Amino acid sequence: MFKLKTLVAATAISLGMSATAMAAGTVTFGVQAPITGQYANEGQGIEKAVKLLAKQLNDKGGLLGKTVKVVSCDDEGKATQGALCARNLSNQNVFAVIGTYTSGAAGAAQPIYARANILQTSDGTAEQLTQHGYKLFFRNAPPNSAEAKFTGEYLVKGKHYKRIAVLSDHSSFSKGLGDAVDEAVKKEGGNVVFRGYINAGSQDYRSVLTTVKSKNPDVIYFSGYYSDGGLLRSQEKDLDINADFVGGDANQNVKFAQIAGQAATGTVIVNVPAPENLPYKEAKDFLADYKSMYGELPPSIFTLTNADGMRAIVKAVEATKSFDPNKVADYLHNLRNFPGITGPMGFDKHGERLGSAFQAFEIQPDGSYKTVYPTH
Amino acid sequence: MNDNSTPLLQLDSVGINFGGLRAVDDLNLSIKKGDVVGLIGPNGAGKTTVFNLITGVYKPTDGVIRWKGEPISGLPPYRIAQRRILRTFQTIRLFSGMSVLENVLAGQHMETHQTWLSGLLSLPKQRREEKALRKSCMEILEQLDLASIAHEEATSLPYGIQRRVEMARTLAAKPELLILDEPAAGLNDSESVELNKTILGIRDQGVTVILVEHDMNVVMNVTDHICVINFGRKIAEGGPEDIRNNPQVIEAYLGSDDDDDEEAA
Amino acid sequence: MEIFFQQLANGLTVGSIYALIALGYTMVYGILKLINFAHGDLAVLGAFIGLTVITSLTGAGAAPSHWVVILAFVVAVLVVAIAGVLLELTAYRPLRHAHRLSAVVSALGASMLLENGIMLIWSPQTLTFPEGILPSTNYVIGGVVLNSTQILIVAISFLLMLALYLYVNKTRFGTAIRASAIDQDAARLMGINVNRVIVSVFILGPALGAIGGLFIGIYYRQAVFDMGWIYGLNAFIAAIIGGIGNIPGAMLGGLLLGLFNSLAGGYISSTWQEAITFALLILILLVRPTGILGERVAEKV
Amino acid sequence: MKKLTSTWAGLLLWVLGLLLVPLFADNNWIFIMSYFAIYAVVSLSQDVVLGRAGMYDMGHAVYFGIGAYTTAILNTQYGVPILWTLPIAVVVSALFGALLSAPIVKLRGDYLLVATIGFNEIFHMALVNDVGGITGGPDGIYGIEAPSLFGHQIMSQGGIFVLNWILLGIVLLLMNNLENSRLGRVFRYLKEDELAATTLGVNARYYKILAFALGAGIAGAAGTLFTSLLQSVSPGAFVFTESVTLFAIVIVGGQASIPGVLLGAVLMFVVPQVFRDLAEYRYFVFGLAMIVIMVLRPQGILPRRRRLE
Repeated sequence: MFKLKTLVAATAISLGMSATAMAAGTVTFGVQAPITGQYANEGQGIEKAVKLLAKQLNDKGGLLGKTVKVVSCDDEGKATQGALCARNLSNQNVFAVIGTYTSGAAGAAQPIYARANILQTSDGTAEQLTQHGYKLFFRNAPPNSAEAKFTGEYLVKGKHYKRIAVLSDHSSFSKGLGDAVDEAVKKEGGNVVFRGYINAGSQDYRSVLTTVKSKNPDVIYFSGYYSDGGLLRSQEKDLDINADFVGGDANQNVKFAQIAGQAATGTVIVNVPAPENLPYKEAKDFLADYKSMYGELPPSIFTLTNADGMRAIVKAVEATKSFDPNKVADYLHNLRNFPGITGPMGFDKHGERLGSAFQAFEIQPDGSYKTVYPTH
Repeated sequence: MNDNSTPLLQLDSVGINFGGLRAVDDLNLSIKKGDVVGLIGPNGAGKTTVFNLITGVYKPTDGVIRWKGEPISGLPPYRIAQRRILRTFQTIRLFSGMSVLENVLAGQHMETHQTWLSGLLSLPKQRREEKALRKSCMEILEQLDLASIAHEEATSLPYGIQRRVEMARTLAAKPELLILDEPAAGLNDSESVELNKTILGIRDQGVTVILVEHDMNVVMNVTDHICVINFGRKIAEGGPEDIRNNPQVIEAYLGSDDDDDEEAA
Repeated sequence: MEIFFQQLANGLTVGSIYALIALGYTMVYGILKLINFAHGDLAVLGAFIGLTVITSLTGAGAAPSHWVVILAFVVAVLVVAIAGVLLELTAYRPLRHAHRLSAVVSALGASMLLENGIMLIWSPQTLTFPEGILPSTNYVIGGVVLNSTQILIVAISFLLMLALYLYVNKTRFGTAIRASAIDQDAARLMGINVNRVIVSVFILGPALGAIGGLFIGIYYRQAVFDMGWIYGLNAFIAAIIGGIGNIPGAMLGGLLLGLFNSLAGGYISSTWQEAITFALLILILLVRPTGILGERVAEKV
Repeated sequence: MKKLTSTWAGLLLWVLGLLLVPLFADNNWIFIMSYFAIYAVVSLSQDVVLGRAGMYDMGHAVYFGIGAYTTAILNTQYGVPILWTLPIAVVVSALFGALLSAPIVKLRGDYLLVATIGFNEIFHMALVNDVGGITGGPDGIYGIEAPSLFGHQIMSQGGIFVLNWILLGIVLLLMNNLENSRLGRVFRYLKEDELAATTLGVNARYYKILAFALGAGIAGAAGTLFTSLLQSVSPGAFVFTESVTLFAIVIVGGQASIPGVLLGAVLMFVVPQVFRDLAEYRYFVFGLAMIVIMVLRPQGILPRRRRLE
């Protein structure tokens, strides 16, 4: 009997729902982000940035006269949830999706958005995201390969480390970056004395760090996420390991220093510049607006790269005066030197972001970042 | 092949230890085809343990149990059941939540030939078999005068009837050796008399019976042969009359005040 | 060799925390034959309560004073013990005579409720503990680094376990606890108030669990709402290794598990560490289901 | 007579759902009903082991996952079309069900439960650690094709819905047949009284392993459809907490009760999809509901109605 009831309820609710989704005069942007879970901090940043941009657009009369509406879906940073979100957002007829943070969740969602003809922009840096030929996908942060090249140079040429330990987790992003750094270091003539893995989120890394210690490295490079990076750094100090600590881009989050505590000082992170170090006017304005709306600064640069992804799409809609995803994509593929929050930007024909320069910056005792490489 | 000289079931210096306790010790027992054998002894003497040893619920620590000359000790219970050695339990073990008919169907497990796949697919042959099974179960129930309650929930029936249902379930498995663990426990006098008839009827169909029973009325009236055990050892053996007059047996019953309840498993 | 002893030191710390939490599982299982799936979450609740006390009484960035730390432990223990008793009264006692699966699902529900309650009250994010709650100085002994936090955690855990052991084995009420674990009905006939014993177990177990949870927070300097099940599961494995229902067994099991974990992580694989633990668990269940020290109570079939 | 009507009523509802949902519901609802069909099948397969054969299996997500990964790997690595992978997924999952359960079916009650939790954890670790380089690590495998039938790709959500609903129909039929066969009866005998069953000639070990294999095989089929619905798999969908949810569905809904198990699946998997906005409260509410339901109705919401034949 219950099945019948469910069916009746289902039909009734669905009729109601489709009516609202089809409301005229609105354009819907989807946010797919890890709003809960391990990377919640990043996901909430992305959602806030999109809502801020939407509000700014609506205050100015909307996008091509349509009210901008934002719907969010929490993918918890997990691939399967990402695919579920993609189904969910596609079914709500979104025009474009901003996010998500993890490469796995972005990759799982890609084919579903592609089929539904929905624009997608993500900061996921795993190489393969732009290699499937999805025309409507735009990566708003630089890929692993570029970062690894810079990191290899920094570790070997910049710092002259002799014994390098490389740690990753098993996610496609982290493993890909770790492997690429491993390779880049060797290409630069450096010496990788240890290559190992951790289980993201497992809290106790003392076993692996004790093994690392026995290899006597002068630097530990970690290609995973901030929540593990901060702990690794703090436990490294507890074990009296004197190696420097260099983290990949996903360690750039305000939480890193909180988790690592005093041990954070002196840690170096490789990424595009942190929000507060951005010299551009767009950045200063956006940060001010963000702060006045939410009373805090964005958790990391990826809040801003995603905001840039959305701004680029908005720019393309305005320029083409069209909500046709293909027209918008064509425009974006030829976009050059668009004044982004994170610097002048554009996209190549694969949807790869153009124009972003890496830096290595050191965490200061007050938690701020000081650029240490390149030195000029 | 199986002439009268080979006993149907033979226990050869069988013993079992539980931790430090010697529950059955050096037990020799030989059962002829067609007999009704009584196993008696005071509470805690190890009678049910003997049944558990024969039916494979326990493995003997020493000695051998032979069925038609072939050793069966140490086999799992279902392999022993496949030799048509079947039992009832002192504490009735009917399947709860199932009807009398479904309980008796369980007894026909070994008579059923359908494969699991044919059952899942509900093939015509399987459906025919299911029908036939129900028919033969009903016949057994009729014999034991249980047909009228075939569709009642078995475990909610009165105690005496539950005993009969368990007996029916065991008979449905076509026993050659039927082991009854206190079949008269909890029965009233008229039910007891009825039980005597049933047991003799079963024997007349060529089934060998061993029973543990405290009701001497039942024991003396139906058994051909009695074995008395105490503290896990055989203390006497013989026909009902011999046992009745055996001083050692009387001593054992009077001397032991131990009411250690035996568990079926 | 230094590396080996370093891994031992690491393992001992985690192991003593597992042991503290395992005691709660083993005491409840001993009497109720119920896996209290919510126990790990009760421990985590302790960590969050302790953190809240510390942060609300101490300025940001400053190290909390001794008194604040002691108060944090006291409040955490009290609140979690009350939560444990409430759990017993509302979720378990009404199911005392129901089918055991009903109680298992009720326990799973309680775990979900607690875990998500913590998330709703505090945050879905990982919360960071301030530094300096327990003194943190590194001592290097023969190449092995021992941190004073580790030493304190191990020492306090040992003292608490010793106290519990003495309480259960040397006092009248402790005897009642042991008697109820062996046979509830017999205990009742002997005039023991079994319900009171059960409530006391739901005070003692969660209280120790809260301390274990707070230790986790202090040691790793973070707490996240859903970490209860993994620590809970590990503690439960510890209880099984020692022989579920057996109090000294849980202590031994915790320590052994911590050491095993650490050595497996160091010498076999850091990423397969947990899988190896579970493989060990299954092996123990198959070979010696009663655990190393044996089960005091026969399983009711 | 009564038995006949309830079977027909179930069939009627199933046909109605199959025909009406794609006609009247919007895409979101079609998706939710497709999703429901998959989890209903997994829940029914959990019920085979837990509710029917009475074994405390709290690692059932393993078999669901093995089916899903079998399909994902065969499709992405070897280009096997999705629907062709279905029988392979069933067989592989069933084999794993038999192999993993063989050593542990002798364990009783809670010990079996703990061992199956252990299997679930090891399975999850294996997926995360990208065992053999084929599981894709924490991100899993994506870029899986849509299923195709007679060379025609089933792209539309309506098509996938029909496919999933057909599997659900088949499984419901199998469950109905199970009730009326020796296999189903033996499961109940083992659940009610294993000793009595073995002394009647039932090879308990064989049938217990068979129960695991059957449950695992059905879960494997659901895994294939899960992969084709989401076109991706990742370890997060097959963690221990998923097994807990499946376990709870059977006990909360009602053991060995088809309506009960289906209702449980609706509560645990459909309701959260509908109330996505309240997502953060959902497990809190579930936890509370699990306690309250168990205290008020320890037999489950829709317990098996005693059909005594």
